[in-house]
Amino acid sequence: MKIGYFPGCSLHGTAPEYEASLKLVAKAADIELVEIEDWNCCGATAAHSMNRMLSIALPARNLAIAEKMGLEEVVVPCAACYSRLLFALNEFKLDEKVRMNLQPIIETEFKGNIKILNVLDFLEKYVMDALKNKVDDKFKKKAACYYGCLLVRPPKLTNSERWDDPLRMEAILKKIGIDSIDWSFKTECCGAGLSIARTDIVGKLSGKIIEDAKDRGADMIVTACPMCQSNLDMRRGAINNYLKKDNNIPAIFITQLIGLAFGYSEKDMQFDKLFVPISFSNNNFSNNNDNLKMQKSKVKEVKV
Amino acid sequence: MNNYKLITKQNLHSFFDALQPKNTIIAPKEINKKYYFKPVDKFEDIALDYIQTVLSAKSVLFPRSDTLFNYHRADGDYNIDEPSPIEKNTIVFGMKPCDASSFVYLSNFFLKDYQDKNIKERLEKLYIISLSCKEADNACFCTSVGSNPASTKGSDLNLTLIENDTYYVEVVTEKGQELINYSADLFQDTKEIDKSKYIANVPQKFDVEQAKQNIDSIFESPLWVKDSLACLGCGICAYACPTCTCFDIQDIGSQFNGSRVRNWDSCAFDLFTKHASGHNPRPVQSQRWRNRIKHKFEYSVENLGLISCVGCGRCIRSCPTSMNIVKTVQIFQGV
Amino acid sequence: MARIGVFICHCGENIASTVDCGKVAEISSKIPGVVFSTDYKYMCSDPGQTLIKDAIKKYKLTGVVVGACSPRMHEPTFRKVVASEGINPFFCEMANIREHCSWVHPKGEETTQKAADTIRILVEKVRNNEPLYPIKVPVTKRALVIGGGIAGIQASLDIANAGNEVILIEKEPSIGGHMAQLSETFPTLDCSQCILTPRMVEVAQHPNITLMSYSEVESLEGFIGNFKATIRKKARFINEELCNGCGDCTLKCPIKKIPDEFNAEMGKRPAIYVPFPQAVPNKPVIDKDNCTHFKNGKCQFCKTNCSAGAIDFDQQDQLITVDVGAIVVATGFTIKGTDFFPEYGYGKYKDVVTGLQFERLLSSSGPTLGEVRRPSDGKVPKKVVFIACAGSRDPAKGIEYCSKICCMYTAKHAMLYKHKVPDGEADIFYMDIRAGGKNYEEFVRRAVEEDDVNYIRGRVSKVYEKNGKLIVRGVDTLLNSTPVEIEADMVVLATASVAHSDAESLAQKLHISYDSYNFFSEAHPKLRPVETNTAGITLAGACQAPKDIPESVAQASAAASKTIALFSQDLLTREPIIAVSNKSTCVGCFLCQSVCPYLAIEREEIKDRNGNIIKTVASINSGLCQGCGTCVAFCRSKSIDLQGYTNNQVFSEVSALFERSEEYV
Amino acid sequence: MTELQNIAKKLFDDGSINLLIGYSNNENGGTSAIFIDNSADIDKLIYNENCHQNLMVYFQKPEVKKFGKLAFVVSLPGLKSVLEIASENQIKDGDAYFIAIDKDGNPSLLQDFHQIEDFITNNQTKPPMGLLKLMEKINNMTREERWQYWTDEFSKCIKCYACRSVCPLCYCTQCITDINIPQWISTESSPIGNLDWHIARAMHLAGRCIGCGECMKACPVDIPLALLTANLNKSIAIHFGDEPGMKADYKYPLSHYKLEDKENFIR
Amino acid sequence: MSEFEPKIVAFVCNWCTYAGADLAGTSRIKYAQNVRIVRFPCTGRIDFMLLLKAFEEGADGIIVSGCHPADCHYTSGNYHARRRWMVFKDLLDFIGIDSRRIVFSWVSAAEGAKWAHLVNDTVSEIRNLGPMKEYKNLENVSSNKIGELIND
Repeated sequence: MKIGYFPGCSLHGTAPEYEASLKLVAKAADIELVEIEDWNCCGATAAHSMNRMLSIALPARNLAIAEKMGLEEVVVPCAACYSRLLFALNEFKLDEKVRMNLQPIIETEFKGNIKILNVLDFLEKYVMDALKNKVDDKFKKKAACYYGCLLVRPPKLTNSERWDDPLRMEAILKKIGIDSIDWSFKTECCGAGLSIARTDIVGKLSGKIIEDAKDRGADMIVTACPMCQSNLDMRRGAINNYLKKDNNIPAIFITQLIGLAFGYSEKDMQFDKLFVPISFSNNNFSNNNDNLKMQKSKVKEVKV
Repeated sequence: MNNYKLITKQNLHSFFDALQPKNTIIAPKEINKKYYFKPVDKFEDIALDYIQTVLSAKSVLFPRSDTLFNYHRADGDYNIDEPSPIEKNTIVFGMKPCDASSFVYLSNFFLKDYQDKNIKERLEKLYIISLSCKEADNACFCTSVGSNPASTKGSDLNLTLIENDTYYVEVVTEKGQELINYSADLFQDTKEIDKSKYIANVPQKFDVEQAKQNIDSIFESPLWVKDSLACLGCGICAYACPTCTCFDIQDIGSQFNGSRVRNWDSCAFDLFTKHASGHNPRPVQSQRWRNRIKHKFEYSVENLGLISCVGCGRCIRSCPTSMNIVKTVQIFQGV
Repeated sequence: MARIGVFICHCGENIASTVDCGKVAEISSKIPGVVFSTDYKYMCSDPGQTLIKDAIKKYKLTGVVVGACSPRMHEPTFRKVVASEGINPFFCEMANIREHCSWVHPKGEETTQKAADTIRILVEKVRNNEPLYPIKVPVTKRALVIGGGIAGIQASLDIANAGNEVILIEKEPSIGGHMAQLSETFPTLDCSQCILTPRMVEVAQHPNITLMSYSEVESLEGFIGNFKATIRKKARFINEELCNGCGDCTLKCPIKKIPDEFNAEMGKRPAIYVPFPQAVPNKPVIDKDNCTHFKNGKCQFCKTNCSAGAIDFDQQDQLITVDVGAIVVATGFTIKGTDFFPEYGYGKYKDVVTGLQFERLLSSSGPTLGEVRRPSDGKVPKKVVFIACAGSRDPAKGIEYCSKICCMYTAKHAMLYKHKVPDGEADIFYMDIRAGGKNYEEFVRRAVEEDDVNYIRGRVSKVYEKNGKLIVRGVDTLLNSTPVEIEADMVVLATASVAHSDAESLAQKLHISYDSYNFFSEAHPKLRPVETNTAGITLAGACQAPKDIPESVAQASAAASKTIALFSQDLLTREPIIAVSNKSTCVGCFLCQSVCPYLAIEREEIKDRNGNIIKTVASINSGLCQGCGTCVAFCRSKSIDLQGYTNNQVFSEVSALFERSEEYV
Repeated sequence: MTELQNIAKKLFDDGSINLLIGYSNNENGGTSAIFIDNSADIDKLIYNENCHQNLMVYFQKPEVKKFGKLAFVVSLPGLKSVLEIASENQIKDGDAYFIAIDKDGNPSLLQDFHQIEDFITNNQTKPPMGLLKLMEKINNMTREERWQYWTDEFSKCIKCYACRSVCPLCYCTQCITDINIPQWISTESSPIGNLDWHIARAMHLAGRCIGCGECMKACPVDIPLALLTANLNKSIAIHFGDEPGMKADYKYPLSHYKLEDKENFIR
Repeated sequence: MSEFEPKIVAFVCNWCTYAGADLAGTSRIKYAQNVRIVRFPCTGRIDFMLLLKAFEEGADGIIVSGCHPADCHYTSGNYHARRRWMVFKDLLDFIGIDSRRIVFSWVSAAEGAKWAHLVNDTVSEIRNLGPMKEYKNLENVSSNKIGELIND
């Protein structure tokens, strides 16, 4: 079974473990991920804040190539790319003018009847039934499923029902024997692109997320978006000095867990790439030692 | 001027070609094994070896829907526009003698007192070339009503096929001679020939005079009911009959424009005698069948001195419930 | 020959601005049969009407065509004018050259020609119209009021006090509706039970009112003055005559834990229960789905404890058919639950409650007997955040309208909360305060100034629970939009008022129209707010649109006055637009009978003098026929015709469609 | 005495009928209806495959009704028309006896609709292939060709109304053609008048015509009339699944509706 | 002569589509002028013969519109109409009359804009289809020229 695959810059750049785990998971579920030839950047925030036509043409070109390659569906693991491609397809379908002057720009014929899957759609549709066994019980960990923003919004485009309190990842993890906590920061903003320009804001926003997950007893944060993962993991320094204490709850990709369930090793899942390490030997799990107990902190008004 | 001529089939073809340009020629044409009078412009289209057409040729004179005049409203009043005059003459080529004799009845009927303009004009421009019957079927009964398969009554020219490709032509009227003059050289003169051995034998089915005595006298009788039980009151017998002349005039159109049209009608219809009040003097079918028979054999003789049936047998052939006028007359003859 | 007068209205500028009325009058004067044609600025005005009357006299007109607005607007007006001059009103037709022509087309020759065509079509119709006389139909002087809330109660009392019989049916075990659930009512803060209970008792004791609680409309047939309603009286499993309302049975029922509807699921009730202390009728009802007797057939506690022997487990639903002349629909409204709001936790947090639930907490007959206690742990909340416009005025949630009453009851809730918990803090997130009623604004000012309720103008983006606290994240747009985060103990959502879930099916049963929110549609928003398009059926209260108690009561009295007006005459005159059958040409195939929605076509046997049947034919019951004409279009032999829209009339309209005017210029 | 004649004779002998309407040979070699009111002429009664006229048309005729108790010799189409006019309240159970002739020609006496229904269900005849092939041919034509085909056919019509008079389902005393206020169908034989008549006739027979084909046989100018009603009945069977002439309590499809009727052609 | 302006007749029911057209008027929504409206109490009342008469009178397109299913003021008029039009459309298709010239629709009293769209769409569709030549070539007046005496 051939499914189109659009990596986007993150999966070839800052989130190689996301691509590696995704590819191995696909292989285990005998799905062939066909990378779109000569794909180009999806334009991310830069394009759509500058020029509407550009923000549509860039993703549309990728879709047009995928269509020409005979692919009916394309999986887009990065939530930002997923949102951009979805947006472009929707504009293409709704707006007559877009359909007319898109053609000369991307120089390839685009009909627009390709389907776009995010990583959860892909897992639910193709992987979960192929997955019988569970992650072995020595890995007793509680997950905090973090969706971020673009994976579930805007609801009209992503047509997700419970877009403010989604339960899709929880259901997937349940299938592989991992329980998840009920928390309220599933779709709060992690600071996204401010990661470079205003790391302090990322520290605050991601900090709140980390803090709420920790307070509710989560052992790890599971994400499905490379940008959220990098903010929660790589910016842990800024987070810790915002929260005035060390939090070493790891932030990992859902595909890495699914890979474990398929029996791949931690090395295959490249857990070593994490800034905040995660370890699997049964009880010396690093972050539940007592001396770092969190005091009850009063969330005060933060003046910017 | 010798009134008896001979013409070969070949010359008949060229005679047709001579007539065709300046006249409208109507002739029997075969359409999926049935014959209809249709305008023809090629001799080959004419079916000369037929027994009888489905519908008669009376519509040459008295069409199914004949527009008497059109009207339209202009500058506050109504304007009448007469139908355009007929330029070409009409020649009916190859009609059977019984049909030809029906035109004697038609002209008598339509021009008896009121001179109907449309019909009068058409009659003047009508030329009838009849073709004697080579064969007949058991629906034919011309001999029972005073005609015969070679009668020249009502024809302008009468053709009878004698050898296998020559026709014996009788010039009956001046109009016939006019036709001959189109190309007189195609004809050779001959002396009168007895046609009886070239024509079909049509046995006489009833003695019309004797039958008339009963038909004229019997009005209230179960005979009419028993005989007419099968009749469903459609209009085929009247519409197909060459001598049925009843019509109904209607104004068709709106108050702004339209036309006054004369349509065929049939005494078999319920609407034929229905009064505005809803009362119908002839409410049931047997009375209408009785009226049909008495009209043909009693009333038209009283009014015009002619029986209005020429024995063509069309009503017998086309009736969907096989009503048979011959059987009825035979019943009344035998009573 | 018809003598028709054509009168073209300018309607001020509405028609004259795009249609050359003079030219239309001139063109129309040339139509055969039109003997007088003129145009005037306001045909519907008094001078306009006198113009018609004079023309009728002067030109001895036999028919009138008025080219003006929609017949749905002024047809009755002009028909009365024509009738006053002795011409049968059905010889007057209106040509819609405003809504269908001048308002929707640009000025120009083509628009004027369209107006002239529309007039000509109606002239042809008038030429073929026949005089029709109103049908006199007896009126059943009994009203059916659906819904026992304050609106239904008020309507029933008004109609009954006018000497007419009323049948009041209520879906719930007791009347009272939402008002019974309120603690105090704005703006006077008088106790809701104190002003409602006397009315409920008055209804119960009123000789003219038959109260059928725990009953719903099953079906409705017939038409104004002659409705036949079938009511399903749901089985209460209590014999109402025997029961003296002592309530012992409710004490003994082993099931105690059912969330009770009256307290908006805040309190618990047994399987056999009386909704609230002042319930009318004060008779319990057994909740079949939760009662163990109906599960295992054994439990009889209530029966054994009933001294009056009124418990009857095998009572069945009853279908009662009543003849009524008019119907008042007062079925009220409901509110959205907290589970409707993703941003407030999809109903996950116990301490996020709706306004109605908070009302029950405030009410002395509520689950907490008037003490404000948090549903999660029963503690008295020190910090309560009220969120106004929860769901209302929110196109993304599909509810665009304002629910009108939430601003007032939210202010009331905050005020009452402050009265009960003086040291508590009440913050209200609002967009605009809509306090337009009498003394409403003063009430809200009192809340702010005397009870220092803290109004924060801004929306709340998210509410989530953290360590026992509810974190409310909003913004204060009056303090240059700084984000605000409040750790509240309790959040009250003023959720949107919406139509009942079964409103649509009720509307379809009653053949009344409803809008896209399933509120029932009034005949005309401004001029006929309480009537519906279906004659004889009126609306009252929030079932037509969200409204407060004063407005509901006013509407109820208005609906009652309409009903009383209808009952004031013995015979109701009905539009003679009904079908008539031609018994001589009908062949009795009864195709018409199978298509008639009103079963108005009966079989009549035509007999000859000595009694044997010649044929059976269709005959129309002029009382039942509503004039839809479906039978007329189906009759193959054209033996049925619809008065007012006869075959000949509509045929002549179609024939005149495209006759160009130059025909007779 | 054939089996058919025996049954007829028994009916007359036990006085249960006053008139028997059957087929007999006529003078010009064909078969046509015969009205036997006593057992004397029973020997004229015959049945063979070219007895095609639908005798049920005589049930409505006042002069036939006057005879009292009736019996009909009917082929399968005739029986179907009995059920159809029964569903339209024109004939009640027991109004007449029916001597039905099955596929292989042997007669059986049927007295009530129930028996007729069973007889029809187990005597299903194959549809008229010629008609279906012609319908197929027309349906494959382009719209313009179909229009040309039908205007040519309709222009032949002389409005003799034979198609109406031989049809047992056309029992209206006043037909739409007889109405002149308003003049629904113009009285003249013009292209417009003929088109209106044939469309009205087809619509009035839609979902009712049982396909005996008599209209086509009676038409003097051979217009393929049965095609119109056959095509309509085919589309009605597709849309609503009903077939006329199978049940006495048949629900005329056009006067009953289902909420989920297909409406993809409505905007 | 400028572009062909189709003549459209609209058979509408009084309770829904006629009121919808009124609403289009009160909301001043502009739409094409080609339509002439004939009012009926219900779509159930619209006889198929009237559609034929409309074509004979020179209509190029016909709109038949009434209440949405379940909204009919008389409960079932539109259901019966729906079945009738299904059968009538098949008959016209079979005879070769272009059934695209008849537009069936449901327009409620609240859908003024839909009415305006319906009219504009119909007018442009019929304009593409061109004049209704089928009927215009069938000259109405009977031919009494001898040549075509037997309705050739």
